[in-house]
Amino acid sequence: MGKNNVEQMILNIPSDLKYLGAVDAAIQDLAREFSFSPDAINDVSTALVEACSNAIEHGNHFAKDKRVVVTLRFNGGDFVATVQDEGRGFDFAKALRDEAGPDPMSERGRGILIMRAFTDDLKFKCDDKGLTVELTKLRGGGGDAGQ
Amino acid sequence: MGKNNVEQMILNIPSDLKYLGAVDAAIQDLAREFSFSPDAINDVSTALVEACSNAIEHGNHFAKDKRVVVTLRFNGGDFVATVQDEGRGFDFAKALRDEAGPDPMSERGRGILIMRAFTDDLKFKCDDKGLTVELTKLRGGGGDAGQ
Amino acid sequence: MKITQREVGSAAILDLNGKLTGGPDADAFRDVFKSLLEQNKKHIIVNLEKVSWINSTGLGILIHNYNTVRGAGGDMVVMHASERIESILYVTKLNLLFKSFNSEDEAVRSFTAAR
Amino acid sequence: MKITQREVGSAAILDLNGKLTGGPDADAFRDVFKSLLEQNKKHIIVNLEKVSWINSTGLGILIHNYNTVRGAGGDMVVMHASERIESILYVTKLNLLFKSFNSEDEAVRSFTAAR
Ligand SMILES: Nc1ncnc2c1ncn2[C@@H]1O[C@H](COP(=O)(O)OP(=O)(O)O)[C@@H](O)[C@H]1O
Ligand SMILES: Nc1ncnc2c1ncn2[C@@H]1O[C@H](COP(=O)(O)OP(=O)(O)O)[C@@H](O)[C@H]1O
Repeated sequence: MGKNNVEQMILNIPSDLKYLGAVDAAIQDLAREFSFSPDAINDVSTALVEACSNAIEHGNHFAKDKRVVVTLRFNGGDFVATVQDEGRGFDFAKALRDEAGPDPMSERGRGILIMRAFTDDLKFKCDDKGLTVELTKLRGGGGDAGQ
Repeated sequence: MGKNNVEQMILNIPSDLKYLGAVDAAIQDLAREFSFSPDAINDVSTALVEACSNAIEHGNHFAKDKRVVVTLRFNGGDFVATVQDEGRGFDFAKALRDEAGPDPMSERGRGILIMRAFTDDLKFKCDDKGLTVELTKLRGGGGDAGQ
Repeated sequence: MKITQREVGSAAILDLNGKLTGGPDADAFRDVFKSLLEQNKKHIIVNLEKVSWINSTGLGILIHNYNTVRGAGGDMVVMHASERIESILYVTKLNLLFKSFNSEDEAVRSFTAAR
Repeated sequence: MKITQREVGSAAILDLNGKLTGGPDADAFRDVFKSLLEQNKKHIIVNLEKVSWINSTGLGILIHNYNTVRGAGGDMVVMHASERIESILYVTKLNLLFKSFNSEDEAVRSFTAAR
């Protein structure tokens, strides 16, 4: 378990939306434990659920034998999560450039918008294992979702 | 990720009680998702938290670099969890024979009693990796904790 | 997700319970809307009080049904969204598409008020 | 876990908030009991309403403080335990050790009733 020897929690789930709620519940409790404000807890949970939804749907195409691996880490107060799927990734650089988001009537295409709005930093990385999204929420920061 | 290719969720946490709440929250949500009754949800959560507490305290002695690995599986409706620590185990055969439980005034020694009361089956196994506890809760069953 | 249906005045209220995340939920939800429109019930309130959270696929389901209702000359509003859901509606600008109310009364009256 | 302290009649009520799982909680809890006994406050109610759950180490903390209070000639009861916690108290037979109430009134009166 060598490389897990940092203060992080790892969640490993099947590619099934049924498990999203458990991930959501875990991050909510953990963020509370690490003294995040209720607003910040909502923000990180929302962003994380979006990342997992995409990993299950677009990354693993709901394949029963593919896994989504989530790591949750509170680094000197700030929160960093990664979500890794077993897919081949996508043109995330382009997606990140698209500031406008989808047409209001469109039924799709809001996941990345939401992740960006509710975190302070959003990174994608793709290697031979799959796509990894990294979400960062600073303890002090609020993303730009504050109302 | 070969051997993870069954319908299970895996939680991997540091040996710190701070993470117990996240495990509890995850199993509660999952058991609800798999249509366990509120009573059964309480039962499995309680037993699982006990197993994790023991793994953190007695198995890993709160060592920051040791992990507790939890698997949660709903097998054709029944629930099976395992909790693995990195410790050297203990004389669990003897502990399981002790039906009476501790003196009411004693401040310790109720974990195994609770795990047994709130599950339908409780097994221990020890190998070179550490101690593993397996908790089973049948969908229809109630342990003997029903009031 | 569970969907329960009731009526107040001219409005059909759908009480949702659970999480709105796509999958089988989408079909169930669409069927309810279809059957409401067939009965000529075109004022639909989606009660999110017992929806703990929603993801973007869930938003897509809401938008799909909103579009259907509007296409049939009706209207859909949501009510009792949690702070968490409100902030998602805000960030995605969906609060500009369908109205969100904190009171059932106001939601019901919104259909009869001049638009 | 947060501990807030208040008084009703002869009783000191400790409102707990969080999880009772041992660790630093144990020390904080013990200190509160010590200071109560030093002030000769010996009727102590532990309010578990906002305790979402408890493990066996948490039970140990309760028992430790119960023993301390009894040793000083006082008494400790708990109130507003959730069903989940009630069933733990029942299984461990701790319901035979300290009383558990669902009403604050009854808990307060329990100290003055004939024992
Ligand atoms: N984990 C992923 N793996 C592969 N493609 C992805 C992943 N996440 C997002 N995408 C791609 O980016 C697009 C936009 O994603 P998103 O903004 O979440 O909207 P939506 O999921 O509604 O399509 C998706 O349609 C998909 O093509
Ligand atoms: N995971 C474990 N690893 C090593 N020893 C354990 C483990 N779980 C339980 N034990 C042993 O069994 C004893 C009884 O456990 P338990 O009934 O949970 O009571 P308590 O934890 O209060 O001592 C413990 O004191 C410990 O010696």
